[in-house]
Amino acid sequence: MSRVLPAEGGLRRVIGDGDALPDGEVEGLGRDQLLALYRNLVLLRTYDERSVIYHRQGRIGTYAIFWNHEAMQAGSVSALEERDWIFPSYRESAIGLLRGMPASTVLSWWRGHPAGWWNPQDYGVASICVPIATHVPHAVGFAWGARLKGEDRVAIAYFGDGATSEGAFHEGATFAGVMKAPAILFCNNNQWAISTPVSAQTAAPTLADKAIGYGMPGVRVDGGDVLAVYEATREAVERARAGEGPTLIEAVSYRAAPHATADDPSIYIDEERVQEERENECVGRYERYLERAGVLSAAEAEEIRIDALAVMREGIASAEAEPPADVSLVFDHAYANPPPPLATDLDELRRILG
Amino acid sequence: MSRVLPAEGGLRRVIGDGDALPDGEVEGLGRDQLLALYRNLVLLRTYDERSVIYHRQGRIGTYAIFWNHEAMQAGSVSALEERDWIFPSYRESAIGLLRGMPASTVLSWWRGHPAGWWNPQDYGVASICVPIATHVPHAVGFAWGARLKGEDRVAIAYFGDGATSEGAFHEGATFAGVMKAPAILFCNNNQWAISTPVSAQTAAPTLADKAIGYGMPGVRVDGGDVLAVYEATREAVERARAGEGPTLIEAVSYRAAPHATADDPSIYIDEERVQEERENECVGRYERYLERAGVLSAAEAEEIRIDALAVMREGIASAEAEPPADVSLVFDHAYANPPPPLATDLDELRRILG
Amino acid sequence: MKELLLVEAVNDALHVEMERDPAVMVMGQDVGLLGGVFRATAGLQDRYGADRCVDTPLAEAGILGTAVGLCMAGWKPVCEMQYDAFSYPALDQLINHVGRYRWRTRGKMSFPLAIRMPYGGSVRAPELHDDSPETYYVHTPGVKVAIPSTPADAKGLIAAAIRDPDPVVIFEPKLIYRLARGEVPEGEHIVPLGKARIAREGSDVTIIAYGAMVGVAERAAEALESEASCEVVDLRSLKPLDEDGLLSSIAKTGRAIVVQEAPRVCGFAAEVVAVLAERAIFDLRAPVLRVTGYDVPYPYWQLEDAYVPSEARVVDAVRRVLAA
Amino acid sequence: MKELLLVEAVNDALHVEMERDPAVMVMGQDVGLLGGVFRATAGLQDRYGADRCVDTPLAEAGILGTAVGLCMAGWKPVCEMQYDAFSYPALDQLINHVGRYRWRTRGKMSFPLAIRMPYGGSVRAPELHDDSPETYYVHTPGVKVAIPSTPADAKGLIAAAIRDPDPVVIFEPKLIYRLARGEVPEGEHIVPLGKARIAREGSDVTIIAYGAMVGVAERAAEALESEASCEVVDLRSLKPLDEDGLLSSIAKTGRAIVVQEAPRVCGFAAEVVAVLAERAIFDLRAPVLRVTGYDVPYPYWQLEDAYVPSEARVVDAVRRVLAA
Ligand SMILES: Cc1ncc(C[n+]2csc(CCOP(=O)(O)OP(=O)(O)O)c2C)c(N)n1
Ligand SMILES: Cc1ncc(C[n+]2csc(CCOP(=O)(O)OP(=O)(O)O)c2C)c(N)n1
Ligand SMILES: [Mg+2]
Ligand SMILES: [Mg+2]
Repeated sequence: MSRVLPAEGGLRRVIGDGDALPDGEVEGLGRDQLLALYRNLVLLRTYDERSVIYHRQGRIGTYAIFWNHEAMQAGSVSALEERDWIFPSYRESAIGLLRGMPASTVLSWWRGHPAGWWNPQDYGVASICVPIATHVPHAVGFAWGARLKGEDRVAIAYFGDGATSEGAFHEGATFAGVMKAPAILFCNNNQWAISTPVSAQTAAPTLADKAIGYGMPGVRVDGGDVLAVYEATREAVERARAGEGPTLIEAVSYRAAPHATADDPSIYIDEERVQEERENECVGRYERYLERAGVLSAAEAEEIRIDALAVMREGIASAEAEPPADVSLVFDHAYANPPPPLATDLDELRRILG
Repeated sequence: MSRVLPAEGGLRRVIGDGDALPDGEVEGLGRDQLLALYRNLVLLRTYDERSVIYHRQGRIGTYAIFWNHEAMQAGSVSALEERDWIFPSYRESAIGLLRGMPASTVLSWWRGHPAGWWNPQDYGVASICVPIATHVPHAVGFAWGARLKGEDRVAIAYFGDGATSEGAFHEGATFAGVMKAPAILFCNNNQWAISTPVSAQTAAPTLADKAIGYGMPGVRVDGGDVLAVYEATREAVERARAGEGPTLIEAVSYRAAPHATADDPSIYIDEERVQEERENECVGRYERYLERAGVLSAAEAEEIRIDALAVMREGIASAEAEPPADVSLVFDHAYANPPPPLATDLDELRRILG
Repeated sequence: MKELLLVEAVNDALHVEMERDPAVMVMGQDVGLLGGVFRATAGLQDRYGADRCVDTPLAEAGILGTAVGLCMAGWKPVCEMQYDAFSYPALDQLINHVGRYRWRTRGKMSFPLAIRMPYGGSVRAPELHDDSPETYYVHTPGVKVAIPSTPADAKGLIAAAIRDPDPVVIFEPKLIYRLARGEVPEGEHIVPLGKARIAREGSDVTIIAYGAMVGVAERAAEALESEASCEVVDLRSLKPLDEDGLLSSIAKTGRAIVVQEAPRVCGFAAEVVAVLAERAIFDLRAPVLRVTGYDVPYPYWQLEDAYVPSEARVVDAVRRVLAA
Repeated sequence: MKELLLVEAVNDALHVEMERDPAVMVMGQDVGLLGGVFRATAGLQDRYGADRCVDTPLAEAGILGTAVGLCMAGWKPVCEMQYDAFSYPALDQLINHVGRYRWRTRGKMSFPLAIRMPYGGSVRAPELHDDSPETYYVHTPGVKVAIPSTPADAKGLIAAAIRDPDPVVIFEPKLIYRLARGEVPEGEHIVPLGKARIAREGSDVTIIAYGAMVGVAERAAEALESEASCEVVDLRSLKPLDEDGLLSSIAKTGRAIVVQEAPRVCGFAAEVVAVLAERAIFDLRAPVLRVTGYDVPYPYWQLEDAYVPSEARVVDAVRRVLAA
């Protein structure tokens, strides 16, 4: 079970550091689940690192890096059932991989190709939300709607520390509380909104404290500790399923990479702190935990990494093999019954493009 | 000094009920101030009661009744200095009266006559805000801006319980906390937003609890107790002036009248509870307090009521004496430098109106 | 057929559609127990329960944002915005999500939500209870817009909006909620989106209008009876727009006036004029004039009659195009 | 005169105006230490301090809402919205307050705020970094709108916006932030609102455009050189609109094309066409065509070149009006 370390601002942790803090364990997580978690972490890490390279190679466009956010994503998704829905932001662009989405789909999204837009029903993963916090009410509406239909589904929305300043977060959270929606509001507090530190974002002592304003529990967890994230999410899921309503989880981490490929954090960030974070990053921390517990051998780890690399190799190859999108896709799908001028527009455009 | 009565949900009270709860007193409030407060209460009450009658007589339009809200308005305004600014909602439409605004101005507002629109600088009273909660950021911006200019000015925004669900409230409060704005967010929790009870508005245990999410103190006070409101506001003002930032005050009261003249609360309200409230309404409570303290005689009270009635008689007479607004006022004042078509539009309209 | 007020027809449509389709739900401020501040949703909560007729918190972006999620869970929410000018906090959800989400799923998911709101002025109300915000909605891709001017159309367009798999916004002219009375078909009744209505036939000039302005146009046409034969076209649906219907009227009359209550710049009248200038320029025998609200804030209500297009202004415009 | 990129000219304008007037402050997300995601505000915080160049919380309605209050306290805030599509949460403040508050005080108080934002597409960006939202702004009474297409105009219009006692919105075409380079007057430089610019003289047809579309129009005009003499009018200011400038061009050419990147319905091109149909109908010898974005969500970026008006589409439209 996780412990709360008051010295670290009430953060829950399971993974120790070997010396000062002994490792804990999470009830019900056996060897297979522990390894599955590791697999997911490595898949996300590999996705992220390869994407930065693909970007440098000009094979994908601007890309929002999620290095050191993998524990928050993999840990929380592992606590869900397949029937539960995920509402990601751009920071969780590849979270669908944990639900069987091909890497090529996500890569296509970052390549600006229509093949990157999926059917949320196929994976229980909503579309990537770009405008900050606006998907919080979507997740809440979904959870509330599922409950009204008598379906046992939880919805989880991912958003950042900066997102908690938006009105959309507030209104979504307010609805969640009032409707007792089986929703989890998962805040990735990486302590930066582009160049804005969380201290300039809010005067609240912690982001979890905001929960009280919505009549829901607020939980703080070490976002670099995949087991603590898993456990905190599992508890929130249990509450949701039991009809006890939503939970706000604040997972505290640190953005040790640029906001996105276009960003140069050297102007604003504390490089020393970044270095510390990099040394304590979430995948390595879990790897060392598994090694200490004798669950993971170096050979297994290597195999898992190789598998993930293969997924990415295959992913980028398929994404690049996508035929150029037909111009009709400019017009398709916006409406089920499109207003008549759109057909005329397409004809005209085809004529001009020749 | 006020006491917190846990039995009443942590509400601060000064005025007792004569038997079970003895009267308290507020440091620094002498006879003159106590009477001035009473004068203000009676002025507002008279304004409100007359306005309902004027509405029935067809002399003003739809009117938002503030019966039993007078203690919140008079108590808090009395804790301000003239240089502090007030940002009212429609529920505080007549709050300018406490700053020397003629009753005719406010009555003109409810008559839809341009004479009802004032210069906020004349009274330190911003325009009446109709869209819920949207003036919270205005007050915060004003307070922040005044501080940046090195001026010692506090801003107070009034809004309802329903308003706390709006994104605008959240964003305004967030800015207030971060900028340490000398602002007071004064929530009139009359427990209804038209027909929606506060229990359907939020799952938060109390509205004051929302303050923690903005890193500011949240204070609960009995909104029917003018002295407790005064004292709580004075403390918030002191904090603001001392550079300690904003305060959220939740003044708990009950809307014992319709939302507005167009509303029929019988469909949704608990008539018994309304009856109780009416018996314990805020002006009478204070009157009895003053009588117990020997500060107010029946003759004085009568004189104050007569004065207030005279103000209203004069007010409605001047409002009704306003000449019909000239059609040019449709176009004036929207811009300092209007786009050219507006002048053409006015000429054309004058030609057509003949 | 029953004679109903326009607001009663709205209520009737909601009753019929909720009865017909258990996925339809109504949500908004005070729509439940109170039945809406205009009583447009009266009786729905009693009949379909508080889960299908929901009193929401006071948070418009929350209403429209959760409605998007409700669609994803299989519901067809009908969101009431209490008044025109109070719908603006939800514009972000409208533009960035409601109009785009179907496209994002490449047509795999539908967002069959409807938004309805009372709109327009002339009701002697305090500030911001009188806006005509249709431009903000109609300019938004992925969103359709309809505006009835009669009780029967109110019922039929709301039903069409609810059944349409795309998001549809219905603006209800609040001025005529209880002024417009007319026969309304009982039970299911649909007025398809995208079909204008000839409110009055004529041959000299076409007056194009929608919402409460249709009545103004009709009265102007009547006043002009001895001078000119005015055709009055009630657009009913702004997107999709019945371009062919418009063009055939202009082919006949060669002259057009477009009446709208909203401020002029980029109002829907501009769109109508632009369509005519693109597709009917050689039919036009006179300038196309717009009679609109002005590009200033909607005024103090004692002056609102000078702001809202009046019969006199329409008559004046018709005379000008006839003289041109 | 210095040669500057468009984004450098924006930065220059802010430096000059902040230096000149101590009441000017800049606020927005990441405008301070970082100098803005496009570096438009680079150096301002260093020079004028964190109180006059403020990194705000991530809350657009909070930015614009507190700016209203800052005006009341005597400041002249210049609010940056980080991107076009992220300005929508502030529309409520814009419509219900920014555009109305001066009127509410009967002209006694000014709200001299400016809003600036990068806008438009073709930058190969993820969803919602490519909107052209000018209609939402220009349709709003009490609000003025300008859109530069050259570095000199960017500087001059921003300065004019900051000095204007009315709220002014400046849309900065982000595509040409670093593509447009040109001479920019040093020190104080004002381009008055309400004056269009003849970007190219011609006599057969007038191509009306603004923002990044001016370049498209110019290239189309060049491509058509052997076929037709095209005049290109850069509107620069959408409200106030230089109607007289437009009319004199049309009086000369008798033919007009209006180019806009935004979706067509109720876009600003419709307004321009409507003005021509009202005031220049007898000068027009051909249909007035609009070349615009389509009424669908701005697409996946691999397809954006098919969405944004291209030289080829403008050329085609010109040929059609010449053939009419
Ligand atoms: C409504 C809105 N405003 C602004 C932006 C531009 N923007 C993109 S990411 C970002 C910072 C977000 O910070 P945070 O919420 O902490 O999430 P993180 O990126 O750290 O995961 C901003 C301001 C946006 N996408 N949406
Ligand atoms: C943004 C917005 N939405 C809806 C309304 C319509 N409306 C007017 S008063 C009201 C209820 C407000 O309740 P509360 O905030 O508790 O204030 P009270 O009226 O009780 O003082 C509503 C919904 C509005 N004015 N503004
Ligand atoms: Mg962050
Ligand atoms: Mg209330």
